[in-house]
Amino acid sequence: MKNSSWLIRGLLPLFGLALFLIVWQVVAGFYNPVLVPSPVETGLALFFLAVSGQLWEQIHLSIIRGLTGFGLAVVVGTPLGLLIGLNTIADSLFRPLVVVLQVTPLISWLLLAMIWIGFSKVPVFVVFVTTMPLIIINTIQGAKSVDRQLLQMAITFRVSRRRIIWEVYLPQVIPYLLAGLTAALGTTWKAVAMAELFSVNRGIGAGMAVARMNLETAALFAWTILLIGLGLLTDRMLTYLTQQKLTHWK
Amino acid sequence: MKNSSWLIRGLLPLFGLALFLIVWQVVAGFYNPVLVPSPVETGLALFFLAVSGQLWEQIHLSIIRGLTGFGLAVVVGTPLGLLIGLNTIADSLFRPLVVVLQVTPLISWLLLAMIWIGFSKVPVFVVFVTTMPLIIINTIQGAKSVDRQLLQMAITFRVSRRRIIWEVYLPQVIPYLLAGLTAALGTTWKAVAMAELFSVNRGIGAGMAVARMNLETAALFAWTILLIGLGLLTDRMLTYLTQQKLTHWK
Amino acid sequence: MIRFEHVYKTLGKTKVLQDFSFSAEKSKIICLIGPSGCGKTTILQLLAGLEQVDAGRITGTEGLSISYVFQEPRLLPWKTVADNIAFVLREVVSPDRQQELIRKYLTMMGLYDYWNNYPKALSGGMKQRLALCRALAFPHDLLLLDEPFLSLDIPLRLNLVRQVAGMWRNNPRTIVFVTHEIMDALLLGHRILVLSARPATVLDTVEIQIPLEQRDIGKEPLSTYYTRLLTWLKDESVSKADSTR
Amino acid sequence: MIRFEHVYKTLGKTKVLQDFSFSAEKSKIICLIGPSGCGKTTILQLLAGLEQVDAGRITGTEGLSISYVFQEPRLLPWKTVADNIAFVLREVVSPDRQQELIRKYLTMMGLYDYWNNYPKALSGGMKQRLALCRALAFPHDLLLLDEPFLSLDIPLRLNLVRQVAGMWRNNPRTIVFVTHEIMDALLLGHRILVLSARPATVLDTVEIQIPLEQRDIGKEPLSTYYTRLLTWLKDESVSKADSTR
Amino acid sequence: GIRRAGNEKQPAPAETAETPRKIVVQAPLAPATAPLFKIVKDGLLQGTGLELIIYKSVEEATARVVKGEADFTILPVNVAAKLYNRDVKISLANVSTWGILYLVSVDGSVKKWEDLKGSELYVGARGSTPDVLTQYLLRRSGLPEGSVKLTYLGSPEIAQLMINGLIKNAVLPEPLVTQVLLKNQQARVISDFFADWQKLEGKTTRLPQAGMIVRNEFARSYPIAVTGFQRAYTEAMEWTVTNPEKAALLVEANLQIPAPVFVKSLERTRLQFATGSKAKGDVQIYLTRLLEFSPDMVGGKIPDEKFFLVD
Ligand SMILES: Nc1ncnc2c1ncn2[C@@H]1O[C@H](COP(=O)(O)OP(=O)(O)OP(=O)(O)O)[C@@H](O)[C@H]1O
Ligand SMILES: Nc1ncnc2c1ncn2[C@@H]1O[C@H](COP(=O)(O)OP(=O)(O)OP(=O)(O)O)[C@@H](O)[C@H]1O
Ligand SMILES: [Mg+2]
Ligand SMILES: [Mg+2]
Repeated sequence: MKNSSWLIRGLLPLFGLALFLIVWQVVAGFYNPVLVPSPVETGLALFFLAVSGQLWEQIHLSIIRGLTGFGLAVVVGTPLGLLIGLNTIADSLFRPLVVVLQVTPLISWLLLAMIWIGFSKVPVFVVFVTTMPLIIINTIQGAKSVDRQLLQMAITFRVSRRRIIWEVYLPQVIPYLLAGLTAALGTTWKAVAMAELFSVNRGIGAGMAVARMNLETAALFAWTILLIGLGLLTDRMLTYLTQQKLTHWK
Repeated sequence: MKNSSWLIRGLLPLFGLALFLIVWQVVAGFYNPVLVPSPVETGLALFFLAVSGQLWEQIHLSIIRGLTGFGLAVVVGTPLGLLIGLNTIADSLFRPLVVVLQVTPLISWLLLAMIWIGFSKVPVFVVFVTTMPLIIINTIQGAKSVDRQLLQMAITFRVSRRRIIWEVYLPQVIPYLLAGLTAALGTTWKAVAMAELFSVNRGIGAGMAVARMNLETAALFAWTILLIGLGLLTDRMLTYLTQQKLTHWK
Repeated sequence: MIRFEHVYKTLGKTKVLQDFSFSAEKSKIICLIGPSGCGKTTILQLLAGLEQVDAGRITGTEGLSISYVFQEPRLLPWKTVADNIAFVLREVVSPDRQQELIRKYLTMMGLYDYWNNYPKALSGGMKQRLALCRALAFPHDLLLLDEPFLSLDIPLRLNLVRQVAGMWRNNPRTIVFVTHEIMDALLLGHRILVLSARPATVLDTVEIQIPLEQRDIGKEPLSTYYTRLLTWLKDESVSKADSTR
Repeated sequence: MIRFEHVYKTLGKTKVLQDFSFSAEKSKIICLIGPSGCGKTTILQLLAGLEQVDAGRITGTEGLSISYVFQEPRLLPWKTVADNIAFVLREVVSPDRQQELIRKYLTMMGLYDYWNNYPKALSGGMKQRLALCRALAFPHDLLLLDEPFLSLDIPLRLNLVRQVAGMWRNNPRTIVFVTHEIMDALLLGHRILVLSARPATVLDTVEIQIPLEQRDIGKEPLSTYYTRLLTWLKDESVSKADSTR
Repeated sequence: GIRRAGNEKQPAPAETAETPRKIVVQAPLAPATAPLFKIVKDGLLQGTGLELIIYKSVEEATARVVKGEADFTILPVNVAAKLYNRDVKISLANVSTWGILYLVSVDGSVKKWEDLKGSELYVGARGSTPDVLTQYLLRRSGLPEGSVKLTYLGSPEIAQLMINGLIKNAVLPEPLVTQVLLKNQQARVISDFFADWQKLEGKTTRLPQAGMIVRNEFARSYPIAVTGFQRAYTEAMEWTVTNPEKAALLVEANLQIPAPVFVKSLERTRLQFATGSKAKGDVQIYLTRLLEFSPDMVGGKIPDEKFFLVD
């Protein structure tokens, strides 16, 4: 049993990857590399980025920015989501705010962000603003799905409101929060790249902007693959962490 | 009781709105309208857009595009999420796909979308590609949180796999799905605007692109407000629908 | 003295209590016996303040520290056996005393070996016992017990009944005790209320003057009470069988 | 004939069954009595195929249609009372027959008036009865009952015991029945297994030859069986009290 | 008629006739597009339809070019060279835009490039023509890399910040320069890239910034149509330059650029038609400079003779 599950978890994705690369290579054959570079060309572009030293510098910056924005969103979004989920008044007051955060497009944010916080922090701001609603919405839904019987129990035994939130609400909100975090972390890298593309000189997004300008589609693909790698990496880490720490009692 | 809750639900948001408008007006006073137009100027811009007839035509298009992409994402994402949540093999195969969808930035998609599906469908595609991961991730988490005791019961009584999915899994996945749908619907309007801004000549996003080129910040804000209105409207509708239909047994 | 005065309570569309009155003397054990679905749990929820009356009033519960064994175990699945008890003790008892109480009650219930287990690893009866531990360990003025000995084997149940009686003798407080076991009611109750089917009315009030430690089920005079209660319940059974057919 | 042959089962780190064997005759009612946490529920889960043995084997359950009253009600909260029963009948019974069965069993359990209610509006005992309805309505060759009469008043319980006995007489099938009530075991069991504390072993096997319809608890010879069982359980209680102190 | 981008393009039917049924032209939201509206309005291409696609991003335009879905496309000259060097079968049909970039400042003390030393300069997208030309001019003005801090941002955002006085120095294209000058009284044009270019490269050279490319296959199949189109474009461009007010109305209707802004901006937008071969000299100098500066800007090498469409 354990053996075969290892095989499945290990080999299947590899097989999927191989299939994908073959299809890609075939498709690329039909187009000019300006439109669709082949996997080989993309690989070469990636290699050149790496040897030129650009790669590490840019990725490094983007990671810091992404994680800062994401971290802020978690720190602000989780309590806010709980508050909205628990309190009707907070719901009325903040719910529209969440929608505003979610719906306002980058262009409109850019203007305001530039005034308020200066350019260099725009990527952090954009990540914050795009990921926070995902966390808030999931936390709200989690808080609303809390078992009333357990709440009644805690109230009867006069457990303090603070501890009820930490020890009764939070553990039940966690699966929802996890969904929110997974979604938010995925979005983070995209948002960083987007914001960098618009506003700053360095980072993965800036690299993409240059590649795009020069019609170096292979480099653009290389950066995209880096982003995807980053996304997969953080997704795995999140999964690993949560399985270890958060849901061991299930 | 009922009276006061009505007051809270009705008046508080209005009060919040009023406060917001006042702050906005004051802030706008410090800046040139090209940077921060006042609420009044924005209102006027909105009015002109409305009388010029542009408004309805563009909004109409954006709504159709948004809802098409969102609808597709729901139809494809929900079963896919369930599948991944229920099946380890599907998890290994499709999980990376979800991350890819989530992490790949608009620029990279645009390139591919323009080749594969033609320009006019780019916004629908972009909405599909940005909202589907949100729905999938939430559905996965929902499927993983299903009560094992109820499953055992259904299996013992030899209920068919199809009915177990519909009648045991789905009702438990619904709160998670709702969080996913809420997040996705919010993101929909932003994604539509973004994609239109980059790729097509009509729709809200195209209106924003023109406003940006011409430095008509008031018009840009007006379009943003329309987007926010659209977001609030659909959010309310979703909340209403689900409270009526989906969670009446709680 | 706790009193229900002309209490009305509707849950959803079900009229559960209609003009319902009774009183429970301070520091005595009162037992509620009645058919399934008659409103016993509802009475406890009202006493605990978890539901509000529609009309009438409840007096004598103000400011009381309440401990409650719910009809379901209501354990926190993400906390270990010991932490489920510590959860309710944290704010009312010093850390040392917490450990002491947890040790004492887990031992009493035969759960000491499961200190670090999570509730999912407990059997049905063990969960029930843990819920009982939690309620007994929590310092209280009023104890609400909703079928606390469910899923327990007879000797264990009798043992626990004896333990509760002992605790009451050491430190008498008001206990409201819902059960379907006549034996448990006879062994623990100072006053036994026999309730009718919904809407609940008090069919009979049995006062038992014998001290708890002298009660013996096989012998007079307890066996006369037994017969009296059984008659009521048999009657009920007739009327019930009618209504359900 | 259902057989457990030298079955070993560990749950988590708890060795629940160690070299455990017993057999249940076809179309007879077998009762399991034993201390809380000894492994009764685990035995039923193994019979239902919801858990797999670690070693040893279980024979005689292949291809049987199994009906199960779990220790918890396990109702679907998003389905009404009637739909909770229809849920298990949908694929095995025609729509007309479904309605008929639902009507029959809800009436038997006194739940007919709650046809369209959701489970949250039921009391503890009513949920238990609904779970029993569902299991009885489902056509089965093997019926597993894990304390099915929990939270029910005595007359209702006796009534239901009689109903189950009647159903068995009309259509005999194998029933494995876990209970803590000696009375229920005596009224329903053809064979009663007395289990020891964990790891479970069979302490005593009581075969009762009296036909179900002739059993009367007050009278000989049933009362001799009562005494025999009680002795075992009392012994158990001693050993138990030792181990928990 | 004018076709909006976003409508599906049917593959052009293989035509054997001398003239195609219609010509597909791609153009950006920019001044060089104005003459095309005139062509459409007056039906200057007798007998042949003109389908005009307004594109929003260079990717969009290049995607169509590579897929062969547009016959003519207005593009920056260096992008045309990049496409050519990447084996896309196109030629440069004409050059129409000669310098629309300006150094603008609200800082009274800035009078020439050298005065920027030590200050911050805002430039549109990194790696684009404005960026590279700016760096070239800075270098030639004796300002080595690092002596002026370059910050990149979208051109419209730069304009907005400048109008509000939040930034001091910027490189902007028309018509944004006009917008800034209209809305911020302090803003002045410090330097005209075209003039600077002539100063550095010789009085007779010009700065070729945008032109039109043609699909080679189209040019081979319909030489007469190409000539006809070039002539019509020339006429329409001359009309635009001499009748800015009338052209502005067309632009306002089609591109939603306000008419007064367009009229004003045309003063600083050098619209002048030159066929590909006539512009060859200027283009080669321009591309050579770009190549020296950043090979990626032109696709790695100077395009050969065949890049220029023969008249
Ligand atoms: N998931 C699990 N993980 C670890 N141990 C378990 C698990 N489930 C049950 N156990 C242990 O197995 C033993 C037997 O459990 P089981 O539920 O079969 O008891 P039982 O005889 O049904 O008891 P009761 O009468 O209290 O319901 C118990 O000691 C319990 O602690
Ligand atoms: N949330 C609810 N909504 C509607 N009706 C309810 C609700 N909760 C309980 N009821 C109804 O109220 C009545 C009394 O319920 P209660 O739980 O008090 O009964 P009980 O005496 O505790 O029964 P049992 O012995 O079976 O636990 C029942 O008929 C039940 O159907
Ligand atoms: Mg109850
Ligand atoms: Mg059990």
